[in-house]
Amino acid sequence: MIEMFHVYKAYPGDPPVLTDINLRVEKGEFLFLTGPSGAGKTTLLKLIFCAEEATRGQILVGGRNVARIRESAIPFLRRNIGVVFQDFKLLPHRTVEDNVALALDVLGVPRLQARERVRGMLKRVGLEHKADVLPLKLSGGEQQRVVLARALVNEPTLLLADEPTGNLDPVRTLEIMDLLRDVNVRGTTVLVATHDSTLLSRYQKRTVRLEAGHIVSDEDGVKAARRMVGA
Amino acid sequence: MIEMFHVYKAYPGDPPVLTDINLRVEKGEFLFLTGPSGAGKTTLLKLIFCAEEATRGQILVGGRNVARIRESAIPFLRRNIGVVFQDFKLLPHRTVEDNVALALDVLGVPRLQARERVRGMLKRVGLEHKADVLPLKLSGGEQQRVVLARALVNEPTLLLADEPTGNLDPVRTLEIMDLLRDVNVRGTTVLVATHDSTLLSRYQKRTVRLEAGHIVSDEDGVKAARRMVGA
Amino acid sequence: MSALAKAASAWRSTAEGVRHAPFVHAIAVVTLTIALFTAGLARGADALIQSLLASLGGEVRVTVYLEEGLPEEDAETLRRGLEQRVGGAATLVTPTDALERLGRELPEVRGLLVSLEDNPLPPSVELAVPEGRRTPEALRALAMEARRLPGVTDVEWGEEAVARLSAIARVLRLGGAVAFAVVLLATVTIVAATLQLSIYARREEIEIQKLVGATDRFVRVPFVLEGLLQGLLGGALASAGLLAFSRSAGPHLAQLLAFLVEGGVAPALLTPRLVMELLLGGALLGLMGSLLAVRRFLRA
Amino acid sequence: MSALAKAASAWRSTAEGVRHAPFVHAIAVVTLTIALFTAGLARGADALIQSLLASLGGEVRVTVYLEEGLPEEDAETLRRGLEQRVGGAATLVTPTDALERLGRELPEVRGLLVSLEDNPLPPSVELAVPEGRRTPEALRALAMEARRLPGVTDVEWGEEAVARLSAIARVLRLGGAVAFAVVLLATVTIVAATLQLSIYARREEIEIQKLVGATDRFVRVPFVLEGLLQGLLGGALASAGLLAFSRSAGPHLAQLLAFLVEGGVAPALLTPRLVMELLLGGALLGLMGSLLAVRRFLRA
Ligand SMILES: Nc1ncnc2c1ncn2[C@@H]1O[C@H](COP(=O)(O)OP(=O)(O)OP(=O)(O)O)[C@@H](O)[C@H]1O
Ligand SMILES: Nc1ncnc2c1ncn2[C@@H]1O[C@H](COP(=O)(O)OP(=O)(O)OP(=O)(O)O)[C@@H](O)[C@H]1O
Ligand SMILES: [Mg+2]
Ligand SMILES: [Mg+2]
Repeated sequence: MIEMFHVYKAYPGDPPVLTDINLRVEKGEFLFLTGPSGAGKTTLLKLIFCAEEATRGQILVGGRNVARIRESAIPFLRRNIGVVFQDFKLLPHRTVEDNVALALDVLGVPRLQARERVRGMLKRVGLEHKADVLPLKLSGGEQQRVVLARALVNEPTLLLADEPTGNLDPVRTLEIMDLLRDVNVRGTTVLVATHDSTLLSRYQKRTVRLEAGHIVSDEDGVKAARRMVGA
Repeated sequence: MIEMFHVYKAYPGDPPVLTDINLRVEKGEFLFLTGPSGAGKTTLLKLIFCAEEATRGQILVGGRNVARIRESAIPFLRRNIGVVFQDFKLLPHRTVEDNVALALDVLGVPRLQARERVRGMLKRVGLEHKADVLPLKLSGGEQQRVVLARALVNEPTLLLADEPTGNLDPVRTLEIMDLLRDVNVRGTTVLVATHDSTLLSRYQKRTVRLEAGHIVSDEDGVKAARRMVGA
Repeated sequence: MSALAKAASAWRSTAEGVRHAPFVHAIAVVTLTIALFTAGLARGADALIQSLLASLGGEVRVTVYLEEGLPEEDAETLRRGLEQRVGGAATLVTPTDALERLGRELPEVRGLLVSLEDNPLPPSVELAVPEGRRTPEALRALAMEARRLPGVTDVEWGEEAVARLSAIARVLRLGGAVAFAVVLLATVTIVAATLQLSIYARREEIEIQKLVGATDRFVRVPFVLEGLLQGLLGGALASAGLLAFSRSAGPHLAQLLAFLVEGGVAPALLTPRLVMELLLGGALLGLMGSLLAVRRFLRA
Repeated sequence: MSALAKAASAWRSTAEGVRHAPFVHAIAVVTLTIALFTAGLARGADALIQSLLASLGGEVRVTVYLEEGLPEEDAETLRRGLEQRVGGAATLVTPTDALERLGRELPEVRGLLVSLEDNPLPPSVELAVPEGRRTPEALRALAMEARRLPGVTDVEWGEEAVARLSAIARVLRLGGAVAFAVVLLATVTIVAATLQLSIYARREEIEIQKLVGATDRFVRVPFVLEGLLQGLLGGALASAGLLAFSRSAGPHLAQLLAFLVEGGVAPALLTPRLVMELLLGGALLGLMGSLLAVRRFLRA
């Protein structure tokens, strides 16, 4: 699903944020991306859905070379990728329902049909009663779940979730992680960037660890979990 | 430092978010505020620094009744309160240094003196090398630490921290919590809203638990920690 | 189905935009209204100036003096010839007519004139020159031509008066053109600026839409629709304003003008045509303005 | 020290604002420039109209006819009396002068006039009426008064011509006033709207400043400073624009006008006074606009 070959990313004037990243994620895989604050997790996800351009290297997403993608093709790439943004990126003046529906609007899904799917999705993240509320009026955790609903509502083949449980209590966190596992089981490739070590040890999935722009470890679930417990 | 008597908060047209809150926080105390997403933690903090008005009840902050405070007195109240906002609230077009300095600017601290204090504070949160960067160019965790620096730079008597470690890796989390404990030891009253149960069990401080707008428990550190481990 | 859904979505997005940020839209509409109102006034003033000039120009007269004692028949032939050449009315003034008129115009010499035995005045033909030929150059050419005709002794056409009138006309036309150009330029610039600013206030929205896979077109359409609506609304409001203005100031102005020029110039400030033009102009301005504005942000 | 620090901080905040969002500021400055430029043009046009009217008005003449055969001495006394009363030049025209002039004005009757033995024309006094008294009403009153003087037989003052001229003046003045009012209103509205929008685009910043304990004053000062600077810059640019305009169009206009009115009206489009007014007006507009705009957001 995703292949990265010798990818570098540097913002002009700064030292590189990502250095020689080589990564292969299979279709249907579930992968944790972890590492300290500022390691480059968000940047790596941004490269995948073309919010930033790699300085060097090749990135294939679904067989397509996104390092050399045309500007006009980007929207179509993004429609197959659901993204949970670390800073939410909700439209402040649209209701929760409209925010989630946006991902279907851009596909041209008729409103009635979209409405049904949106309501169903909101129910799965426990927010059906907040459908008509503006995001500004939601708690931090509620907003986070709206973003997740938006990312999942058009059943993407790839889900990039950046710290999707940072604002959630332990119970909600389990619910949301179960939801992600569900989605994964149904075939969606899932990448979760997180700091939460309890998640890593609980779910025992392949874990890629970034530090200062380098991949310092890439272990399967059991090994990673064992190391977490040991730490 | 803080006293709340029968405080209610309801947003017009919605069921109440906080119901009959009674809370007393002594000067110099360190208090965790916890509870599920949407319980009302952020709202409670907002009431304390007058970002929202209570629907009913009395709130004393530093002996001052903020339920009946004059509009023009609010800035002066806020200057003694440092706030870490859950959604950061950084000025996007000012550098990190300017963002932190803002809290001193409003006090009229001369720039040179402010600069020194700001640099010192940025060092304590591990961001001295990012002083001249715009917040948009920071990682989530870096932004969170900038907000903390801004909240602490003018040495407030009261610190309200809303999920201050939600975007931080375990190592950074410990660093930041140690910083908060330091500040507390030097006399600042600290309120931390968090979901992170490892924090609760590790720091063993008084813990107030909110659920659906009610205070459901208020335990000292040892008791709370014991319960966390049992759960 | 999908196209319909997209149209519905664009429409909803526009409506939501207006509903949730009425302030920004109100400002855009107000700006458009003022701009169009001013443009409409300028148009009206221009029309007024044109008709004023036309009516003043009616006073341009060319007098062709004929040989003394020319038979009436020959004079009439000459008159007809001149009428054809000029394309305006040509009136024969006999010596008797001329003397009478002089007496009327100069009462103080009247007594003196009637006592004359011999009428010293020659017959003449007076030409009313049609509008297009009232420039000093055309009149000079006409005079030269007429002077060469047999039976004609002299041609008088108030060279100075005509030159002066045409200078006034030029000043007014130039002034009108400058004013109109300034208004137009200001209109376009300010409307574009306002729309840019209103989109600038929503750049986050554009960014987010693009992040969830919206094409440029998807982002653009609601803004363009919005600009179009704002333009139409601005045109309608400007028309209403001009109507109110011409209702309140019109009669006063008409009275003054009726007194000023014989014919009575009707200051038709608000014609259906102008309303159409304002609506169209508004729509175009709104459309172009928002297209340009949104493009700026899509590129960034 | 603290006040100084605050001033420094306000200044820094203003500078940062301009540096990081040059776009918004550019639009505000452009709007102000256009508005002030238009206002300046309107002022110039008004001054032009005034001087045109004044020079046209110079042609208003009142002729006071005296008794035939009135001794020159008495006529001179009358002349002096009228001169004092009117406050303008009064010229005595003897019968000989009058006949000469008639001959000059009507060449076709000249031969006829010189052959007269007796001069049938009366002596008269011609009055040049000063500006303030050129209204039909004032002239009528003057005529009535003069008529009652001993030795005066009649007073003529081209009632119709004066009435017409004053009607023209009224139309032009009314038009000028309307145009100026429209421009002023549009200026104020659009500038206020632009500044509101530019502050609207920064409402988040205001919110954040207030959350960290900024007083309303602290929030307001940079915006007000900004408005002031924008206004001054707009005034300067408008002055430059007017200078360029008067440099390019001025000579052409002056030529036209010199031909139009004897005296030669200098169209002084850009006086130092106007520059001052534009700067002051810009500063005031920017100041008021941003004060009002920021107040709106502070209250919300
Ligand atoms: N637009 C940008 N311009 C310059 N530097 C940037 C930009 N975006 C990110 N960076 C820098 O790149 C580094 C990595 O950022 P990134 O957001 O990828 O970290 P992260 O691993 O997601 O951290 P966190 O866990 O705190 O979210 C940071 O040091 C950040 O300051
Ligand atoms: N401005 C508002 N208008 C209406 N409802 C609001 C508003 N702000 C918050 N709420 C509602 O109040 C409830 C409590 O919100 P609050 O932000 O206090 O929760 P929280 O405990 O901080 O949650 P989290 O842990 O997710 O941040 C939520 O259900 C939220 O939707
Ligand atoms: Mg990140
Ligand atoms: Mg919260």
